[in-house]
Amino acid sequence: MGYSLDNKNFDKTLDLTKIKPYGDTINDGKIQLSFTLPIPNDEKGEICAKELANKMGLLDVTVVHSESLDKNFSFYVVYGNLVHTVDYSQIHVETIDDNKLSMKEVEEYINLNIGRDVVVVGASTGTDAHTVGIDAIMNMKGYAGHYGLERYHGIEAYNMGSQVENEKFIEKAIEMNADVLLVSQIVTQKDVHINNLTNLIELLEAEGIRDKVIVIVGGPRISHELAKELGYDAGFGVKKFAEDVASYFVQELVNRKLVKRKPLGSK
Amino acid sequence: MGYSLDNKNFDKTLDLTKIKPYGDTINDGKIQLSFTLPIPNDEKGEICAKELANKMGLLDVTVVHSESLDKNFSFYVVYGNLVHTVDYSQIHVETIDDNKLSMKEVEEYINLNIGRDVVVVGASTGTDAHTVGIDAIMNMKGYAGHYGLERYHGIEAYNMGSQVENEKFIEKAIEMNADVLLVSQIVTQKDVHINNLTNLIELLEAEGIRDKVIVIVGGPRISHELAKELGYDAGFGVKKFAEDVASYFVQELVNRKLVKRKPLGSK
Amino acid sequence: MNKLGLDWQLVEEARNHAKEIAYFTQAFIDKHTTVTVERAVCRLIGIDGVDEMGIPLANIVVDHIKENGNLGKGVCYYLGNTMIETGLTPQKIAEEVAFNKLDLTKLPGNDIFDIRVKIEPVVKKYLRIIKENKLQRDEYLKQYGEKSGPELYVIVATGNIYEDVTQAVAASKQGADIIAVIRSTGQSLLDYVPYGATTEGFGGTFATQENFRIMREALDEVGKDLGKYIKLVNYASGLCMPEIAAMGALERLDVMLNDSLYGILFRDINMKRTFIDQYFSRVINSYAGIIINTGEDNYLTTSDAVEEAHTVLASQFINEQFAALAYLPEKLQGLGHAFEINPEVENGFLYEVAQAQMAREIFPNAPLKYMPPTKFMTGNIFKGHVQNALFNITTILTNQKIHLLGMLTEAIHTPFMSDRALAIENANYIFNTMKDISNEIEFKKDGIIQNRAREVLEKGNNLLSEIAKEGIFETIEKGIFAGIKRPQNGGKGLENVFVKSETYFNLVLELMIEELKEE
Amino acid sequence: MNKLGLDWQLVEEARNHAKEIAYFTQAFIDKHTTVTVERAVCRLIGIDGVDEMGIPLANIVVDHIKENGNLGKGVCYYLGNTMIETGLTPQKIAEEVAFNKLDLTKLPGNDIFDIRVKIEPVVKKYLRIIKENKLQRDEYLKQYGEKSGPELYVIVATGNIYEDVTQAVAASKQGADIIAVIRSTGQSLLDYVPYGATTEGFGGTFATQENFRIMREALDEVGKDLGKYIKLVNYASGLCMPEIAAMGALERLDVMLNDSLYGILFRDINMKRTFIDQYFSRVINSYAGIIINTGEDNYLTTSDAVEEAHTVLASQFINEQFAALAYLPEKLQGLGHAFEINPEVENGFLYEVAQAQMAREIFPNAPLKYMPPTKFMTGNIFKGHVQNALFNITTILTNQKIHLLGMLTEAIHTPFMSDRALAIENANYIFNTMKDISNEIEFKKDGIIQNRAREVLEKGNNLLSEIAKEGIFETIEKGIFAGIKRPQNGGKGLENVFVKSETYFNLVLELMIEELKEE
Ligand code: B12
Ligand code: B12
Ligand SMILES: Cc1ncc(COP(=O)(O)O)c(C=O)c1O
Ligand SMILES: Cc1ncc(COP(=O)(O)O)c(C=O)c1O
Repeated sequence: MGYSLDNKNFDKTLDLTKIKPYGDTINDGKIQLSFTLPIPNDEKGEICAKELANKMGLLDVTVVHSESLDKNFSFYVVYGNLVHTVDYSQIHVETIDDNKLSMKEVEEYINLNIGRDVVVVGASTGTDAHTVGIDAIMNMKGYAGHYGLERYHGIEAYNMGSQVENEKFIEKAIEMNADVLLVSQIVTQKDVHINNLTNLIELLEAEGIRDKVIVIVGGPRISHELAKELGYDAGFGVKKFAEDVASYFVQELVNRKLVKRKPLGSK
Repeated sequence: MGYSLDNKNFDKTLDLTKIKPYGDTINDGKIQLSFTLPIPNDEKGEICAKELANKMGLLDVTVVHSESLDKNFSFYVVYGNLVHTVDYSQIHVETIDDNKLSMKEVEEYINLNIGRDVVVVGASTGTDAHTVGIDAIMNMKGYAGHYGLERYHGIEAYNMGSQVENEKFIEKAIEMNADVLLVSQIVTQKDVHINNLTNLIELLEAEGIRDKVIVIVGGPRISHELAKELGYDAGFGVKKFAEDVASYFVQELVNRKLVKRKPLGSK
Repeated sequence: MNKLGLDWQLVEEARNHAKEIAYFTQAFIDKHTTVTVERAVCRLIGIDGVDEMGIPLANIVVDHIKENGNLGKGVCYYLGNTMIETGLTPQKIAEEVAFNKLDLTKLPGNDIFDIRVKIEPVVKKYLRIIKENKLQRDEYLKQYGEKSGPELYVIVATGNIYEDVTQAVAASKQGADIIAVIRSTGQSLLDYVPYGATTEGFGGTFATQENFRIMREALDEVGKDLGKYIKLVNYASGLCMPEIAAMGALERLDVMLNDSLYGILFRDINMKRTFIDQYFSRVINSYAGIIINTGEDNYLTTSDAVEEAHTVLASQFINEQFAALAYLPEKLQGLGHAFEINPEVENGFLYEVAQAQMAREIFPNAPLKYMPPTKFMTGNIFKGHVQNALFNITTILTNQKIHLLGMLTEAIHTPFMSDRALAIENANYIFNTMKDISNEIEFKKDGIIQNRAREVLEKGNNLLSEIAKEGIFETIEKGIFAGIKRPQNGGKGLENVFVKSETYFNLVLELMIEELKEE
Repeated sequence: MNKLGLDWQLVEEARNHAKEIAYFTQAFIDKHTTVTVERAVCRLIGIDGVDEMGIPLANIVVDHIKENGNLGKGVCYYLGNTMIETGLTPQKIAEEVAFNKLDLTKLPGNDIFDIRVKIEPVVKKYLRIIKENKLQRDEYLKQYGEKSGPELYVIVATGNIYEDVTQAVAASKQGADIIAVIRSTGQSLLDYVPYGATTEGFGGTFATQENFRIMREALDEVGKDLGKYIKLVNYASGLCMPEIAAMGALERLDVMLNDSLYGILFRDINMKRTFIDQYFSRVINSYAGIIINTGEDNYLTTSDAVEEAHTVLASQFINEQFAALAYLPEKLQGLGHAFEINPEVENGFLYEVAQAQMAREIFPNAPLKYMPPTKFMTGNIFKGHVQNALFNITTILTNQKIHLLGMLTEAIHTPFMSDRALAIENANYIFNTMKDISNEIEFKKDGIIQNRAREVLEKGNNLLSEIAKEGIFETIEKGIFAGIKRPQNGGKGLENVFVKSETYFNLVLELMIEELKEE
């Protein structure tokens, strides 16, 4: 703790097996933190903040700002140099962006490789009442200059709106013989989304149709990683639009040989 | 890594031996980070960011923002829950604010307990050209509504200005038979201040006068802790004004029985 | 105030269209009552508490009448009559009903005049409590003084009323003027009001009378330390508008989110049901001196804020007239609007200023509720803090009143304690460094700002004229607001609307209106 | 432009006082030369490199003449004469001197006419290089187009030129228009210019010709990818003003911090010395088409920005006249000012706007350099980002040109790569969302803004009238700028000032002025 007078020369060459944060020099490890502590704003508080930062693996910690939020709450802004590193070469991501197509290309792909309309059913499920996200993906109008699925030739898109119960959602999927299910989850407080998303997969499995459809979840706090963990085929977060998800599911339908499967209703 | 479905109920009572960051619930451990990595801004980058956060002891990490700074540099804003705790009850701070006096009280204290003028020599030393800080402490006018030492009855303050070499500084101190030395250090890049501050103490020791004067350092990146480590009597950071440092040194002069010591020049 | 060179005749015209729309709707309202209207009456004559299943006694009494009698007569009739017959207090009566020991609908009927005489003292007792709350508020405001500039409004949303108190107290000390306790997701669709202190909610805390009391007490206390009256906000919105208004009146809330258009569009509540509910709830708010906040801001979180700005204006005009019909004076009409233009729109800030200034000039006496950027907030908290700064600037430049602070973490989580502190600091910095800016700055004649305001006013007026022609029910069916279509007979709660009988009796409403008319 | 209702006669008056001050000083300047003036001449006739001790050959030659001859005759005289006598090139001559093989002062003296004939082709060769740089810049600007709004200026300050390149390239891609390489602490007090590529500096990177070249090359390259000319800035400031100007001219820099008042006040450089240096450096800048940036902003980092705003204005007027005397056209006069009012001052933002607009109106053709908040930036990076946002707003509202981006971490460290990116994002957001605001907004007649501008103008004019009376040397002695007192014969570098002999010969200056007069 405190100030070390040791030589602080560090190796300034980039080593991808030991990636560190960067301020203005490779491997300087610079990082910014902010947090509140449930203690008064005084020197003791600052030392506490520093010690926490040390425990996180920061050296040469400076508490650049501290502020009282209430008698027993204080806020800190902290800078320091991180000792931890990550081995970049060992990180493998299953990306879903590998083969991204434009709207035109998706339409052509369907025409060439699927030869029929792809049926997509979407909803903001559970208690979630946020529709702007799923609308952005599905509605004709689209979002931020990206047309929604309803406008795609070769895609039949049905948007059920918000607060759709999982049971109703599956009913509709069966009724429409959906190829793709799109679930939007925006509210993540107290992990409501985790419970709701898990429940959907369980219900799909119970119906015996989990493997017959492509099930995709999206939302600002959703990552592909999380989606996979929860049993979904893919997950889409912020700055993803209709063409991203469409590129994925049209190709996946072909890869998974789901183009000619039996209707969902049939046992 | 990733999302854990384990029960995340945590004990919501405040335990001062295990202080954690606070978002909106005691012990939720919420913390915000931002940093740059020397890698491209893509999903792999995000996972890297997450992994680093995990190494720092964060759970349920979310990368809420990522941005490309250049082809091979990317910036991340991250939130997560910290596992580390600090034992607040074990933190002991030597505070310098224990007995803070107002300007009036300092004057009275000198009058009553010292009975002569206290001589203070100050400077922004080394290559440091920042004078606003030392001026704030010393000049008549003061800063932010706090009068400077020059205005105090019973204090004879001499401000040498900026870029004062340590040797010159000591010369002046001896010449004026200073009781207190005030050093300002604003530039901290590449630890110039550390070297410069250490050098001053060495020179004072070489002169054999280290124990005869109170040596104080100040500046926005200076903490009392750091000052002590470097061999100073006290350190003052931001939001400290003339009365803070004066309260300290007048009392310290008495406590250290320096009121009647021999002149600095005398061997 | 006339910085925009607005066409005042057009404003007049628009207002007249809105008046027509509101009058037409009021005629429908006056013929109906609902379960929550009657439950609100129950609450305002002292029926409190829940049965062992947690069902509120107000619900038990109203459901009992609904099933066995004719709710169209009004609970006042049944309760007054039962009081005469049994000599019991309303609370006692409700308890007997809960234990299935009493059937209100099977008792001999007394003369309505006798009923009125019997029940009047009880009603008056509760009206007096409300009145005293109002006086107490006035007293505080006189003692501490009222804030002249914008009032800083922050939310707490932990789900736990005690954590909420911690947050609210801290926020007050940081400089907040108004604290809103966000309601748990889903409460608006409950056709009853939960009971007691609660500690488990999603994205918010249940609105219960006890929670109101706990928070009011905490705010009064911290207010005393600060020498300042901290206002408290909750939601008289959803399926229980008048009941929550009643609870708020009894516990001295100061502001109530209250807008049936919001319920229709964003919660799919049946329009007939909620217009009726809204009317009584606004009368109660007015009687209690509670400012209402309307929900036009929400349109812009769903639709585009440049294209749909005129729907906000049209809705504000309608809400103004609905409020007037419920005797709610202008100074209690916190009409809503929002700063929601995409930050990437060229000159977007000028449009925001135009729209905000327009609202200010057209509703000069309303304590406008101005909502911060939310939809275009992202995980980039640094940029977000600047977006909020521009919002703060718009408020001080155009004299908005109820200023909801934007949070830098809006796109991430419900506010942390520090998020709120940073937001307050942001606003206070700007309000001070730009204190007199609204008085300093003029807009170029026929410039972008003036033209934008004119355009919105024109489109708003056209829309109102269309609604006046077609009728509000039909317009909503067509999806004119926020692009959301709602069928007249769809949505939640229609089954609980009842036609008033000719002898419908609601002494609470009557007495309130009597007094309000005098003012 | 007249949004402030300024008294133009007063502006005229102030300008005349400044003219008087500058003329008076110029008379002194014209009689003197300095070591760095002569070294700049050396550099502009091709003397480059260092000896084995790292001492620049230009220094060796000038020191040699200083010690053994009369520097008041000018190095042109000695070098031309030696060229005739030895037939060597200036570079070769310098090398001989370095090896102690040649004494320029001991050679027989030739006729000045012959010397001129001998040296003219060499001087012209270097002037042509500069000219070509200027044409190349114009060419780029024509090809890529010039930016119309404010130009985003960021600094890099790693101390290592190669790291600086990494930072600068990234910043360019993020949207920066201008890159300044901050100089190492202390360089301004060196009476020589370091040599070669450098990788160790404190708080900045040494200004060397090789570093200039490396950065220029990198920026040209990234500029090609971006289809945009990235401007490069360094400091022709301190004890080597004309030399660094010469280096910048040779390496196509675009902007040079250049202000002897800054050196006097903030680096304690002797005033006589630096006024002389400044003159030649400005002639060189003008010849090279390089914009100068003056340092008035610094006054406000030391003194109070409300109380001392008029000293900034007075100094701008003086700098304008000094520039004019050095043939520097208005379009190259990047006069400095700053956004440095304490964020806690009530209506502080209105004062900032007043001061910025005033500068804009009084110097309508100058590419004003507007500095961000620095002194009142704190470790609260969130608030700091908002302070910077208000600064950005002031720029777009008052049409500033060279816009130095404020960093949210100003109070903490020299900028990280991400700090710069956030700053650029902040500015671009505001410049776009408020694009046409300066054309939209008018200021109330006799309001706070107009009154503030008038007050500053009046005080500025009074100060100038006083200086004109007392003389600039005396005024600085009294501590009128930034409260800093500097004695006429104190400070650094006076010992290296020399009175020109009657035959003083400086062909570089002569030829430059000749051409500049024609323009
Ligand atoms: C607009 C809004 C509302 C509107 C919703 C109107 C409507 N018709 O949707 C209203 C006002 C009704 C509302 C209400 C509430 N909201 Co809200 N709301 C927002 C807000 C401001 C914007 C959301 C939005 O529309 N973003 C724009 C869209 C386009 O982005 P997106 O949803 O991320 O979608 C993109 C991607 O994620 C992706 N995507 C999304 N879904 C899907 C699905 C698939 C299959 C795919 C492929 C992709 C995909 O594609 C889209 C385009 O790129 C956010 C804050 C914010 N800035 O994010 C809060 C926010 C989401 N709301 C929040 C909350 C808590 C609520 C409330 C509970 C109370 C409250 N605090 O306001 C209520 C209850 C709602 C309920 N029961 O669910 C919280 C959620 C916190 C959390 N993480 O859990 C947020 C973050 C605000 C906050 N900080 O408190 N809200
Ligand atoms: C003003 C200023 C300048 C002015 C200085 C004018 C002058 N006469 O002082 C000028 C423009 C000349 C300047 C130049 C440089 N500066 Co400068 N400057 C600042 C700035 C904006 C404000 C400093 C200030 O005056 N603060 C106000 C005073 C009152 O606060 P303070 O110094 O912290 O003092 C208070 C306390 O710390 C304490 N205190 C201070 N000293 C002492 C001493 C004692 C004994 C006690 C008891 C208390 C005490 O009391 C004071 C009152 O509370 C800061 C950024 C910032 N906002 O902090 C950068 C900053 C300090 N400068 C910096 C740098 C790098 C430089 C330069 C090298 C180049 C550059 N980037 O501009 C040059 C070189 C200067 C040199 N050789 O030292 C960096 C330092 C980075 C670092 N941590 O090392 C900063 C942080 C800016 C940045 N982000 O790059 N600078
Ligand atoms: C008028 C109005 N009522 C209610 C709410 C909150 O709704 P709920 O509690 O139904 O989520 C809002 C939210 O913005 C509103 O504007
Ligand atoms: C005109 C001028 N010159 C030079 C500098 C930088 O000075 P130095 O390199 O001497 O630190 C500044 C800094 O702001 C300046 O304004």
